[in-house]
Amino acid sequence: MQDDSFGNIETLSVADRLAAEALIVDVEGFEGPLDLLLTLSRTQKVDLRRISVLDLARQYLAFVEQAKALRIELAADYLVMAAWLAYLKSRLLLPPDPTEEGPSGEELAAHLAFQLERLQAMRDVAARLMARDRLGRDFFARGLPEGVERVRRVTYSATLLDLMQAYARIRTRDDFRPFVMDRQDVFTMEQALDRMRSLLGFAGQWTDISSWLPEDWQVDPVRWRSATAATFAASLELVKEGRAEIRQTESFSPIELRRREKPRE
Amino acid sequence: MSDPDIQTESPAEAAPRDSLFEAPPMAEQERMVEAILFASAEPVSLRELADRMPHGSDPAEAVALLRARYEGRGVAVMRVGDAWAIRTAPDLAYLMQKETVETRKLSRAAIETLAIVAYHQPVTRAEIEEIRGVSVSRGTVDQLLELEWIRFGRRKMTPGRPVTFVVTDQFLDHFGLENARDLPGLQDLRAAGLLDNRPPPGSLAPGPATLDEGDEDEAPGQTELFED
Amino acid sequence: MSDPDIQTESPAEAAPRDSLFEAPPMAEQERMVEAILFASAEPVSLRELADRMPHGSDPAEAVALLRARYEGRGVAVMRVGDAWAIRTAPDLAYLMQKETVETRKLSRAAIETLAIVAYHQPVTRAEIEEIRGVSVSRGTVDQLLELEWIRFGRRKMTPGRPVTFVVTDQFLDHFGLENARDLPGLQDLRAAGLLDNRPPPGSLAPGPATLDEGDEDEAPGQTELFED
Repeated sequence: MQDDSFGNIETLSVADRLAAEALIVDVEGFEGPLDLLLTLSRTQKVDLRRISVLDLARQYLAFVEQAKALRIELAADYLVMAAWLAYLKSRLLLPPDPTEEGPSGEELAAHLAFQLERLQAMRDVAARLMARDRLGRDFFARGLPEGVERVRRVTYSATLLDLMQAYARIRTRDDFRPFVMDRQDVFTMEQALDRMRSLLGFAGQWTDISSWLPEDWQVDPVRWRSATAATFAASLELVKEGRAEIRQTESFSPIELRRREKPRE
Repeated sequence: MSDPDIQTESPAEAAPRDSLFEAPPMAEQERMVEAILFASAEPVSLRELADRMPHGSDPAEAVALLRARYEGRGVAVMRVGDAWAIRTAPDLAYLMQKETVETRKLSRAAIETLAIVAYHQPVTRAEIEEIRGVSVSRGTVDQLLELEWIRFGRRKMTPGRPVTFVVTDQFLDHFGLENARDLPGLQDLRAAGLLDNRPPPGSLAPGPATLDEGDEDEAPGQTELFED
Repeated sequence: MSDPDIQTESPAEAAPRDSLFEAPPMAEQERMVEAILFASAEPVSLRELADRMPHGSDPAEAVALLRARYEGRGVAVMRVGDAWAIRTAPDLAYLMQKETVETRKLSRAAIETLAIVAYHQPVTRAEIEEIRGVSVSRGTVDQLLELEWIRFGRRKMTPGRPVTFVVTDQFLDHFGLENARDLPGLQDLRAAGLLDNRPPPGSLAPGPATLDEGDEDEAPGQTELFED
C-alpha cells in the first residue's frame, strides 16, 4: 500500500505534486477541519448556501487520502470529520430509508453549509472589525491625563445631646457632688508644698510629718487623709529637691522629716 | 449651541430634586464636562460625571451639547457604552505617528474568537468552539482577557451552568464603537440568521465536544501533538 | 464644522512637499494643533508642531486661533515654557478632586473629654483626668484639637504651669451655642431626665474605673450595670 501510493506520487506531474504539497504544507495553517472545508469550498466558487456538500465531502476525503499518501499525520479531528463526511456522503447518495430515524442527509448537509457560512461570516466581520479606526493607531486618547485626586475627609458627628449625656454620665459617677465642692476637702500637694517650704527652716530636728498638717485638717477624717497624703507627697518632693531628709524607722512607725543643712546642688 | 435657552431650562430641572440646591447654568455644566473628559484618558461614565459635578447637574444634556460643539473639530466627544471620552479625529491619524502604540499582533484564532464573542455575546466557550469547528486554546482567551477586550459574563442557565464571555467597554473604546449594537454588519448577520443558535440536527455532526481533549487550537500545536 | 472644505483639501496635503505645495486652510491647521496638543503627553513646541504638520503650515497662528477658541471654556490652551499644552481651566481644578466624606461618631472618651472642657474651661489635663477618673490619652486630646473644637488656653499659675484647654468658636458653632455659658446646667440635665439613672443614695456606687472598661453605650447601659 505504501509502495503503491509512493508509486502514485511518483507518477504525478511535477506541477501536480507541487500543488498537492502546497496543500499539505498548508495544513499547518488550517484552523481545524471546518476551516479546511471552508477553504476547499472556495474552489466551488458558489454561494455557500448553495454549495454542493457532496462535492465538498469528496474533496475533503481526497485531501485526507492524499495526506495519507504523503504519510502526513493528520490530527484526530480531521479524521473524525473525514469519517463523518464519508457517512454523510453515503446518506446523500443512497435513497432515504423511511424506517430510519434521525435527521436526513439533506438536513445534515444543510447544517454543514450553515456552519461554513457562519464561519465565513465571522471571518468577514472580524476583518472589518480589525480594519476599523482603532484607539492608539487611528485615534488617540488624552496624552496628558490628569488623575482624579481622591480626598478622604472624615467628619465626626456629635450633638449637643451627646455632649450633655456624656457630661451627665460623668457627673452620675461622682454621685452628683459638684466638682468644685470636691476641692474643698482636697489638700493639694501644691498647698502642702507651700506650707512646708515656709516651715522647713524651723525643722532642724527630726519631726513627725503628721505634725505639719494644718490645724483645721486634722479632725475630719476625709480632710485628714487628704492632708496627710499631700504632706507626704510634698515631703518627698522636698527630699527630691535636696532640701530635706526623710526617714521611717520601721513599718507603720511615724515618718520623720528634717531640713538638710547643706542643700544638694 | 443655543446656550441661552438651555440656561433658562436648568433651574426648573434642578428644582424637583432638591429645592435648596440650584444647579449651575447649563453652559457652566458643559464646561465642567469638558474639563473632566479632557482630563481623563479613560471614558467617564455619566454616573461618575454626576458624582463629580455639583448637585442637580444634568451631565447627559451637558455631554450632548459638548458633543455638538466638537462636531468637525480636531478632537471629538465619543460615546463608549454608558461612558464618554474625548478622542482625536480619526482623519488626523497621520499626524500622530509619535503617539502610535505598537500593539501585539493578534493571532488569527484570537481575532476570530474576539469577533465571535462580540457578535454572539454572551457566548460560552463551547459555542465559540462550535462556530470555529476547533477547540479554543487557553492562551487565546487569556490574551483577550488580558487586553481587557472580553470579560466573563453571567453563567448560562443551561446544564453545567457554563460561564459566558462578553466584550468590554475597553473593546468598544478601542474600536471606536458606541455600543455593541453598532458592530459592523450586525444587522445583516442577524437578518441572514447567522447569529442564530442553531443546534446541529440529531447528534451525529462532529461537535467540538469530541475534539476538545485539551488540545491547542493553533494548527502547529495540533500537529506537534501527533508527531511521534 | 466645515467638513466638506476640509475633505476636498486633504488630497492636496498628500502631494509632494515642495514649493508648489499649498498649506491646508487655517481651520484645518487649527484642528491639527488641537489633536496634537490633546494627544501629546508633553507640551509641544511650535517647532515640533511645524515638523508634524504639513509643509507650509503656520502653527503659531493656528495655536493663537485655538487659544482664542478655548477662551472661557472648560480647558485652556496654555503656554508652558516655549511649548503649548491643553490644561484644565484653573477655576475648575476642584473637579479633579473627588472628595469622599465619612461621618464617624466621636468616641466616648472624646465626647466626655470635650464635655469636661466645655463645662470646666479652662481646664488642665490633670483636672480632666481627675473628673473622668481615668487618664486621658494623647490621641483623644489631639483629635479634639484637630477638629478645632478645643484649643490651648493660658497656662495655669500652679506648680508646673500646666497648659489648659478651652473650647473654640467652632465648637460653639457646631453645637449651636452662643457661648459656653449657654451649656445646659446640671439642673437642666436632671430636668431633661439625663441624670435619672443615678445609683440610689447610700449604695456602693462602682468607681469610675470599673465603669470605664469599654462600655460603649449611653445611659441604658449604665442602668443595666447598676441593676444587680
